Amino acid sequence: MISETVKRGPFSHINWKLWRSVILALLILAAILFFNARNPAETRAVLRSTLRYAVPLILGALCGIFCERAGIVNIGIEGQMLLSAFTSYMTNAWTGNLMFSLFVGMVTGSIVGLFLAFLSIKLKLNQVIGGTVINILAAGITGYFYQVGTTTKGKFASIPLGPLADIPIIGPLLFNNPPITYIAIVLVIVSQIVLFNTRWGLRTRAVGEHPRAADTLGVDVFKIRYLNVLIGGVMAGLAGAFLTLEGVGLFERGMTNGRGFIALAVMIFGKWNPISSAMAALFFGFANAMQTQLQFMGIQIAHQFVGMIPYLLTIIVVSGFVGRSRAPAAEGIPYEKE
Amino acid sequence: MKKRLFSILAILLVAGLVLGACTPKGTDVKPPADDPAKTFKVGLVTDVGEVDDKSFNQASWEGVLAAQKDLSFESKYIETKDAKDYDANIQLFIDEGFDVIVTVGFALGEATHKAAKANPEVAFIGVDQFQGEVVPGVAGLIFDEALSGLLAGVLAAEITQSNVIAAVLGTDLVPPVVNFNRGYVGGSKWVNPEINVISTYHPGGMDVAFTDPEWGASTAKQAIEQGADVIFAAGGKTGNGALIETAEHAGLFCIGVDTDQWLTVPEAHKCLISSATKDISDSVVALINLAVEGKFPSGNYLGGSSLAPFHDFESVVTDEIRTKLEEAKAAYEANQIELPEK
Amino acid sequence: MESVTPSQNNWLQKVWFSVRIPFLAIILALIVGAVVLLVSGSNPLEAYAQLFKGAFGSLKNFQRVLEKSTPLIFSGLAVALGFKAGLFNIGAQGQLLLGAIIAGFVGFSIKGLPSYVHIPLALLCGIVAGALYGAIPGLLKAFSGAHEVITTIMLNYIAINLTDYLSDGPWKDMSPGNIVSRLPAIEESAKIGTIGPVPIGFIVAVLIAFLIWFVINRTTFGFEINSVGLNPHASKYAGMRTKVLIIAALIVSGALAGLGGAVETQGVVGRYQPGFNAGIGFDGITVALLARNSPIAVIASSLLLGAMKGGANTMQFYANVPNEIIDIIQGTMLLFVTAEMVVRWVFKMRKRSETEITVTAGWGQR
Amino acid sequence: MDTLDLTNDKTTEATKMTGKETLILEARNIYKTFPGTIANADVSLELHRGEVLALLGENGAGKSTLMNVIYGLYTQDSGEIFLNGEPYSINNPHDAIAAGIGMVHQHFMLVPVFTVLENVMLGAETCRGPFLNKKAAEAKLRQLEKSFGLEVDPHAIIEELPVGLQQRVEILKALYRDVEILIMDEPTAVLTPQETEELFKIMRRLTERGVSIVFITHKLKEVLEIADRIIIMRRGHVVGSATPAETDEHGLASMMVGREVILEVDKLPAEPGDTVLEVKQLNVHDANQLHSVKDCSLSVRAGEVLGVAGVQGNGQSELVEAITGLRRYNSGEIWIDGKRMPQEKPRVLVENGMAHIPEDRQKHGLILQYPLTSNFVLCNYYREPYSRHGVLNAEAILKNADALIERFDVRTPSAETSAGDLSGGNQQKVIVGRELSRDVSLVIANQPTRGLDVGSIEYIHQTLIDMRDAGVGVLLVSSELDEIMSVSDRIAVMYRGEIVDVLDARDANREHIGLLMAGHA
Repeated sequence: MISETVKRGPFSHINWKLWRSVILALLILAAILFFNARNPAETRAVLRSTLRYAVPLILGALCGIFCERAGIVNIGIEGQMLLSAFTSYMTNAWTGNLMFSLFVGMVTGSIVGLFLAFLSIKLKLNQVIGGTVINILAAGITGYFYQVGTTTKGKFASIPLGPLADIPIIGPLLFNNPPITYIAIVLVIVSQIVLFNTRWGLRTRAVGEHPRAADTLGVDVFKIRYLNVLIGGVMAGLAGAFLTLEGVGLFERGMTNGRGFIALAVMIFGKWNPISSAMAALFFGFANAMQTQLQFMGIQIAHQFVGMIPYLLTIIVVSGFVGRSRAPAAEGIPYEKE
Repeated sequence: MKKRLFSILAILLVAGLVLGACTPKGTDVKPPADDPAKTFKVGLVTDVGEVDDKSFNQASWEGVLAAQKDLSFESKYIETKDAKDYDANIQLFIDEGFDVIVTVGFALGEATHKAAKANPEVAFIGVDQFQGEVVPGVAGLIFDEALSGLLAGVLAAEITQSNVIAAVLGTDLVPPVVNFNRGYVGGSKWVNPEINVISTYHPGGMDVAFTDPEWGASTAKQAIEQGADVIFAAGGKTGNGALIETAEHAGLFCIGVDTDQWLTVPEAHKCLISSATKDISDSVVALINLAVEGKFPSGNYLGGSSLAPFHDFESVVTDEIRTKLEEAKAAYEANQIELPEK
Repeated sequence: MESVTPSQNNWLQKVWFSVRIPFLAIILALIVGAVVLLVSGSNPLEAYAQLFKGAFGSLKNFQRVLEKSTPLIFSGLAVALGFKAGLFNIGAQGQLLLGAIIAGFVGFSIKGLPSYVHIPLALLCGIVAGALYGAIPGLLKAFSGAHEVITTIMLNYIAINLTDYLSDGPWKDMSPGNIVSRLPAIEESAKIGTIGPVPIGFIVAVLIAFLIWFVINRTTFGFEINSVGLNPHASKYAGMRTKVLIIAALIVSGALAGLGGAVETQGVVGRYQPGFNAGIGFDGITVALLARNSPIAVIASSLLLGAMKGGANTMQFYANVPNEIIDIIQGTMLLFVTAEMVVRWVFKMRKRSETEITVTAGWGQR
Repeated sequence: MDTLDLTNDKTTEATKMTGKETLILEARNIYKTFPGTIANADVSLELHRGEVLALLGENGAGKSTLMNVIYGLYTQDSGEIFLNGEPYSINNPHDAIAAGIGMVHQHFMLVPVFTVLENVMLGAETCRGPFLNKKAAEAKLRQLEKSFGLEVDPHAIIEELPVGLQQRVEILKALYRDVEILIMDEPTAVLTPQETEELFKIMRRLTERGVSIVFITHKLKEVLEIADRIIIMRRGHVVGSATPAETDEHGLASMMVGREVILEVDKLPAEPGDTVLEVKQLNVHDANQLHSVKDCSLSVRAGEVLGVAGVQGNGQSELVEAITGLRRYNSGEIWIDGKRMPQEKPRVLVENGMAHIPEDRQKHGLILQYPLTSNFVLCNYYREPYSRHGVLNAEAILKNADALIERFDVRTPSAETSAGDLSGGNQQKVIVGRELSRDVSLVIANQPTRGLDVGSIEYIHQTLIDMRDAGVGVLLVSSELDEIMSVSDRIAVMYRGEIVDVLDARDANREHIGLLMAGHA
């Protein structure tokens, strides 16, 4: 019960959060310009590498966001990505049609998503266990059915967007990329709008926070959950397809190498918010690119400690030491119509 | 209830058929040779991983198959899934009376020694297993990776236009990889002390360092964007990622590792000028032959380290460069080239 | 079979009632595996026969099954204990790695001890390492509400990096001839042997399983752990120190996993080497769920998984079936046993409330 | 908000006159069963345009079930619903909303992290293309607020609003969807008498505009004040109907319960002894650093019942949780039997003779999955004879359970039955048995009769009085004023976290306490 505020500082009306982000953005911009002036090629290489490392993380995190905003915990992103990477690669090897392979990857991701949704919504299986099952099965299936010796006819190439690509710094960074990267960038913005400015997003968030309230207003909780997990699956499918169709053009067993779990970290770090998560992914990507760049420059640091950074940061964030993040309230709880 | 059970089984069957369309790899078993009295048998135990890893497991197995072409014998391999199964997997071959057992990877060294001591009649070929002590019946097939790395470095330094060359490497947890890089850096600096060599190791542990092609690809890209025009990729599948990435860019060169990767990574044909090889296959063939002849050596057996053929790039590699490569090899063998620590 | 209800006086029926879901799950998983084998051109009967032969065909094979089951018992107990307290300890893998490397360190670095001192000392250090590593998610959960699923996933990766660093850095085996990252071999005095064909580690594991069963079912501590797992609010009301219990549960869980790692180092591998303990902690999840969190049943489910893993190479060798089929069977088994609903759905069985597993949902904070 | 008039008949009459006697909704022969219980058996009702129909009944009489059927949350097993004379099948809330039916739920169906506007829009979004048109929605909402006098900031976050305003949002949600029929499930449970009066005014305004209201309650006085017609339900059946003019509280109560109800508890005058509980200057802050309990002081003496009255949500729960060691308090002191008690140590309190019957019996009082044996020793399992050296003694635990089942008349198949399989009343008996069987000097009972049938309520009340007579101090917290008035010897009234007054029960009257509960000191 509210009676009175115990304490309220004199500066409480200032929007510190906004100012903090503005100052941070300016600092980053200044740093980029500074390094760009000193060594443009290296700066561009690091920034592009940052983006590239971030793309699968962004897509994986978007998968997590759509699932969890609708109240379904998804720790099977890793498995979804791996299976999609596998099927899109195999399709590419057979047909050589990149667009069709991409489509197959997305379909795979969404089928696995549907499977998770079926387990958690229909069968009310504990969702963490459901995700674990998906991860184990994905490793088994791809390992068992992977045919070595298949080769592909190629992978997605960069498409410069006309004059935009010639803008200094951001041109090559943002407007000269292969298709899935563009899709990822667009999806971040679209997801942000969908979640916070559309009917679908409002209903999705309501279902993730208080499904019964949504149900009493005639919102079909199950449909919203199924479809969001499906949409999430498409994102994870894109992430997997990125690895085999755009990144390497090659499949390997276990090639996701924990990216699905880092995507989870990214999602939490970004507080279940597409744009913030994209920022977090870029930050992790930057840490990775810098680690490579430092080695290029002959500076040796124990790489295991660099490798720990994303995980340590996630623990710190989830523990609320810095910027507490709050998960959707109804997450992980199967909804039961009475 | 029955109906539902059957419908589920039907779904599984259909799903299985779809998946089954991509037939999984079967393990090749050659039928026994004509001589019924006693067939000679050669078995191979892989390190954790698959026999078709486009790397040392595969090269060793190809050696076995190559030897089989000339000599008639039965061959079989087993893929190790759990590092604790090394002993058991070797034992399977011993139980079946195999004469030669190829064990691939340094990690199998201890298990190989143990098995050899218990089974003196069996010949063991330990690929990449340096023998600190001589155990009768075990030939440790080792290579001077620094030499082939050095040749790759010389080649890179000769063909670079930008004077920036790169190396994308598996993990520094494994010495052969480090040696390749030492040779690469040393060789290129020997040609051109001013050259800028940017090289980097995968930051992950053993579990991911050789199986992360996307990291290899994006790292290669990062190097290319800062001017590197020759990429030396040494790190299993991680390196393969770097090779394929380099092939996407016109006018660049890449150098593979371990085997002639022209044969294993066709996607990289556009840039693959050569590979810094360890002649695992040939050496395995040689050792099997020795075993058949009853002249199996024990202790370390140094296999050849060299550059693979240039294939489509024969014309790029001028006579001048070839001479330089010869000189470099001679200078290295005369200990005249200093290699960096790491 | 769906009409069976447990009657007080028929213990056989009771036993069947409690094992029928795992049993049917195993059967279903084997059927799925057989279908996969069949369509990919292998003979499932032969494959399973070879699998069985590989596991139980000889005394030596059986010993290997026991060896493989041993760490699974420990990690299965670790996960099961966590479940009892309502915690999903995905971090058994990390705790196990820490236990394994610390036992390896104590095993090689201290010399000249008699084995009756060295063995327990190394084991104890492994236990403590696992316990401390388990305490981290416990403390985070108790004091900041950070969900253990997310923290333990992250701690697993940190443990891998940490052990890789140690085995390639300060504790690397520098003996001439070694080129890979690993710790030196442990002293003979730290090695755990066998009694006949039975590894002593396995005996220890079985004893510990019975001990844990006793603690869970017959002691006040077990009563508290169960209470916190089922209803933390009521536990607090009843005067139990819920935060302390959460931490204690994860410490004991971590200690079990750490002990598993130590036994592995001292009893099977003989040193710490990266990659030798891969996946054990995750298999612990399957083991615990298959055993429905019963410590005694953990022994049985570990033996099942151990047999599958132990027999896999023989199956590969003689039936030419890729090892990954084991992963598929294991994944399906896990699916069927946890999604009890799936089995019930397939067989249209009725529900019984107390067989459910309670795990905290979501990973939001308090 | 300044007048309190609990017996206003004029407005009721006025409402009646404006109400048009046209049938808008009719439910015929509704049957609905749940596993083990029949919630609705052959229930029929008629609702006319512009009337307030009260649905009266005890907890568990089937009122909410019936309304959930009409609102489409449940599907009836048989029976039909007619809308404007036409059969209308309602399979989900969507159908109900389309038919102009709205519902204000007992537990608010609001998304706590959403704004008022988002909550109101949800499910009936105003859109431009695929995008939300928040401006248009806000305009519509403000228009509604103005015309019905339901002011609330559209951009406020729900979880930061007091319950009274949250209820307004619930009503606005319904109005936003142009309801013709509004179902209100126990809407006054969380309101002060003033807020209740305000709500009734709003209800009248709605009926004047032709909205029909179904008002679910178990509070007799409110029914008599607001309803045009009353339907009484008992155990899933409709047992009668009446108009406020034809009946009075006693008549309604006996229909509701099925027999003559003694609304008063028989008791002798208290003989208070030494102080057993002393609370001094207690302050409790919530997560937002706002006062939940402010400078609260009270004392309970042996052999008396101190009742704490107040509208739900005025800090009673926090007060009890602080006293019983479930919640940290920010300052103040708690003394039991002359000993200062530490913070957040329920076990120390139990060891010092405190018994606690918690507000939420399923959340705090029991472990539902446990058998009764374990639940009976939940607070003293660690003591002899139940355990020795940390090892439980199953035999002693079973013996204890059998004894308590016998003594407190718990209806259960066996001592090994899970607590979750018992009925609410028997669950409460388990808790009461466990708590009162110990050697206690202080009983703290928070809403001990919530959700129970009349028989159980009488049993609990009698037990508390018996404890008092045995020389135990009792602190009874309840938002049911009748309960407080009939059981207590002294009455403390809480309002916004403060104890505004303490009265002797013999001098207290409802109206005065009602004013105090509303903050009129």
